[in-house]
Amino acid sequence: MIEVSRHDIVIVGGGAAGLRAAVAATEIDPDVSIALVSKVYPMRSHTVSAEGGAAAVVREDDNFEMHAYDTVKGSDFLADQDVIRTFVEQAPGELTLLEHWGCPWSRNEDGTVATRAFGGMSTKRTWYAADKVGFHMLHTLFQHSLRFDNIVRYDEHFATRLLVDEGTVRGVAALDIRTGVVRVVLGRSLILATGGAGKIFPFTTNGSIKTGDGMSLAYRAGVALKDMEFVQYHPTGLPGTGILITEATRGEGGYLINAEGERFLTTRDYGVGSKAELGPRDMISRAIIQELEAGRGFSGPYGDYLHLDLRHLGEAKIVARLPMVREISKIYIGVDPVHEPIPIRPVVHYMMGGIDTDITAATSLPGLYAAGECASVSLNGANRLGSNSLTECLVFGAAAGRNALSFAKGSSEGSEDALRRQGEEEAARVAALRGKQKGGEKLSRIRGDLHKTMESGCGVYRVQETMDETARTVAQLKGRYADVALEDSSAVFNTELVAALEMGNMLDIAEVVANSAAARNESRGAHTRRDTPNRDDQNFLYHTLCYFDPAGPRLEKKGVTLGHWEPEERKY
Amino acid sequence: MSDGQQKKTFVVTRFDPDRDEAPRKQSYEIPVQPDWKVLDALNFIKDEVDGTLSYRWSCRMAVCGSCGMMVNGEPRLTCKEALSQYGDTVDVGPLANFPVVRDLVIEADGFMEKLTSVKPWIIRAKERAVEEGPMRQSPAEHEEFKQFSLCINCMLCYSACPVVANEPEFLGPAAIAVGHRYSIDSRDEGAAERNEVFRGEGGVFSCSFANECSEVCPKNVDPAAAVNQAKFNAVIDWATGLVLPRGGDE
Amino acid sequence: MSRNAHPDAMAPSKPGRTRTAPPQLPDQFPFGGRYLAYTLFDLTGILYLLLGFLVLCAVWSLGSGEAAWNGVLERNRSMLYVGFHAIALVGVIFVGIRFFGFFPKAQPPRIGPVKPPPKPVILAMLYALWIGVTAFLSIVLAGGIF
Amino acid sequence: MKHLLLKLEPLIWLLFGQGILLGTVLLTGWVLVVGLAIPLGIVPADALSYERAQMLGSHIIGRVILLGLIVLPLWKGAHHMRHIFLDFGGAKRDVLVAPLLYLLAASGSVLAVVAIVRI
Repeated sequence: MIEVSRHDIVIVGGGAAGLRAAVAATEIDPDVSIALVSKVYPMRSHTVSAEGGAAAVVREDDNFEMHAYDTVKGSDFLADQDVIRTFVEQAPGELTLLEHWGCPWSRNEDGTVATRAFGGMSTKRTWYAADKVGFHMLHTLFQHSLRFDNIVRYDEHFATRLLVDEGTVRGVAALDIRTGVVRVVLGRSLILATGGAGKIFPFTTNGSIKTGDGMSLAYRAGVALKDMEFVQYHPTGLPGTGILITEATRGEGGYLINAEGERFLTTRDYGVGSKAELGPRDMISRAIIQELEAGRGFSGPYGDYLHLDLRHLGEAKIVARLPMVREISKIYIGVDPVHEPIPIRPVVHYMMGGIDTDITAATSLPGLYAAGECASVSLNGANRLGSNSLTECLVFGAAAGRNALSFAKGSSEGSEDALRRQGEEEAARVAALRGKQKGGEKLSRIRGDLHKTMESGCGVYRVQETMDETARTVAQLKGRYADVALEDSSAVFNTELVAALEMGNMLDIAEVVANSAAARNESRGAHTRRDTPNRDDQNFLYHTLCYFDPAGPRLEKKGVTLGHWEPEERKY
Repeated sequence: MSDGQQKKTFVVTRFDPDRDEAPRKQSYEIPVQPDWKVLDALNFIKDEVDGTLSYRWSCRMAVCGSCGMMVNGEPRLTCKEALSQYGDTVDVGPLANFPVVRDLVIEADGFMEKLTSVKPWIIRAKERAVEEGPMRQSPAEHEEFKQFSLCINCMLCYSACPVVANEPEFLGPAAIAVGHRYSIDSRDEGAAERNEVFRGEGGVFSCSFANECSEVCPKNVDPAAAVNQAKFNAVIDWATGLVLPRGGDE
Repeated sequence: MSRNAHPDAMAPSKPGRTRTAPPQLPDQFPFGGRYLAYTLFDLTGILYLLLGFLVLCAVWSLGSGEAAWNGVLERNRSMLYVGFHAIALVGVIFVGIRFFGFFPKAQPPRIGPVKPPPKPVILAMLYALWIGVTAFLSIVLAGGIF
Repeated sequence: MKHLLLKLEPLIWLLFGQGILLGTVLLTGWVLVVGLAIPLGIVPADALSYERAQMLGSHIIGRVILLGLIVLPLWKGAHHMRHIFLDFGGAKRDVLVAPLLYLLAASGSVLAVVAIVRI
């Protein structure tokens, strides 16, 4: 008999968005019972790896209008402007809350919160805690959440299926990784906050846990994934490992230098104008790739790279503002940025796309909400500005928590029998996969081939032919995945089983990314095509919606909410 | 970079509670790359040699705190330790002083309870409203607790601590450091509550100042400093309580 | 010599949901690697206990008259006592060096409004105190002054 | 007993800490001269003849130093012995061993006061 537990709200994902949602609901109703289901202990969530900062208007010389416009322009006009308005207005309050909960924001001499410059932001509006912002925010949120007894944690539980009854989401089936048992966790509403899917690419800043699980859950339940063709390459990752070197390095004044010793962003026209290193990420990444293609890169064992030079900042500033960059550089590439430039190249960092949500964080499936990187509320459009995403996790995580609570209050419990049956089906599926020791395919081979095809078809620069090729290859990989064999049949902490389930999710997401990309015949934000290098507002000023269909992904269009700023040429 | 020639032998602790009576050792000889970390070798074994090997990892940049293990008898973050510093044979085991769930995976729930028990959140007599804006905190005030706020909860310190090994109630280095971090935060008013916990069973006075926690801390948090400062503060608080009994005391 | 740690070390209050292998002590504990210094440091407890009681004996004898006091001086001349005191001296110096090295980190950043001096200053003060008191006491006991 | 031990823990820790710090500071000179230099004849034995020892020991400062020389090492010793016991797996018997050790130190401390008054 499958184990069933009941709560008011089920939250899947224990990173910044999930924790913020949990606390937001609790703040309104201290008695609400919340299940926090996370496949890792919450403080291991990938929020922990964010470095540079979180944006919110706080300075006298800044205003909502400026933050909103920077974000709209950064998005290449694909963001929804009503969402941005809400976002910039709520951002300062959210970061203030984190401050009240103990987040150790770096300070000015007078004790006020310090801010730094960031790419695409027109003034210093990025709050920071040295260069460990994600780490501090996550631990602050997690530790703050520990004070609430009504938040019941399901640590190391891997959600594998949404349970839907009478057209409303009622809970999840989740594999307890520790015991190998699948249990049913029910709620009157459900929030997905599982983060991105960078692991569909070989070269990424993302940790191993970022496999698009929540996106796939929603997709399989019939909810659209939106704007998935927009994959952000961060300009500065370490060659080989892909470990992130924060944009704050440039915010603090670092230079990008090619092999000829030239600060090319100031000497050549890459469209970033006087912003130079502080241009938006899509443009800087393209500039770096062009430099490398023109033969002005250094060559190394992991491909060509450029230099990020911080030496002129001096040791004191590096130690105070960028201690983690220094630590990481020393450990992972053997370079002390105080004395040597850091080798860097663009690296997959963030999915602008995600589960299609409206401004209230609600999806098209009643009772289902989503927030953070796994969602696409259309704040980021075709290119996210650095330091908007941590704030997004808070603003829309809180919205998801509040709105999921009010939905839960007005919702029924659904038929427990029906939900239990679904849970049992899912348990049987997972058990079958665990016992699947016959088959011709190996997980690591499928992963390798997936990585290869995603990099060739959905990189910084794209063309129709390879995108189509990638879409076809991913479809084939799905076939091969059905023939995968597992070596590990143990019940307890079977990480191979988890990896196999994650692979299923990654293949879903890869398919959506490739198909969404292949259908957008223009260049916008992070989606840059060599064969159609210009933006085409006539035909493509819309969001891509991608629905699950057993026959293959089905694409639809959704309008962009403008209202304040009309699209114009994006020049800095 | 791929000379592909060099090989190393990894002697890995295996334990499957469904099949094994007790933990056992298993050796894998694999080709290694000169720039690999210990974790890269485990990932190679998992992908290419033995899919049944279980361990935790995620960020591979020494900040998520998942991949702590004993490497040649010392607690280490495996994503941080260069393989080149070890010889031809590397011994990898689960973190010492923890019950072992499977292979290299240890029981972390006990730690989570300890972390929760030190009340690691800001406590204030009166909660501040959002509209009042951020509190002021000078860089000097921030500096006082900054180091202790850098704990990534990797639990290596627990594996090194002789007190943790022998006194199950001991809160341990990381939990005390995190609690102390809040107590000395200028925005917090909860030191008295935490001092009660620190003076309780398994509290700060169980620490015998072995300093091993600080020796193995991968983030230079110096938990030994936190624990011993916490002792000092707990004593001051206790002595003050003797002279000026607080309301509500027994 | 890998020994089991306490069977409940780091166990959750409710029993774990699956069977676990018992926690193991670090291989090097208690006499290997850095643990040796720690274990020796704790073991100096024996020396201190004995020293405390030896001083107590001496002071008691001093109150019991000249014969008793001379007995103490006489007894101290035996090789057993000289040997013990030699070991004790090493132990005491070891305790001082190890503990004074740790001492600065045990200083809270602030006691009320008072901030402690920087680490090197604390260390200098400690060693000055140690050497100063030792010199003063030695001279007094050796009949140099008073 | 466990409860009482917990209550007294700060006091014990204070005595223990001072045992390491001041105890070490005081003991070094004592061991050097009384334990080694005089018995080995490096310093003439009459440096601590009965009369001179009486004179030093009956002075108020002398009494305080002697008290420190006895009490502080005892508590340091007792507490460290407890740690050693725990470190070698004695957690279950701590509730017996700890009171015994502290009782030993406490009795020694009381005797020290008596001995010093007797000088």
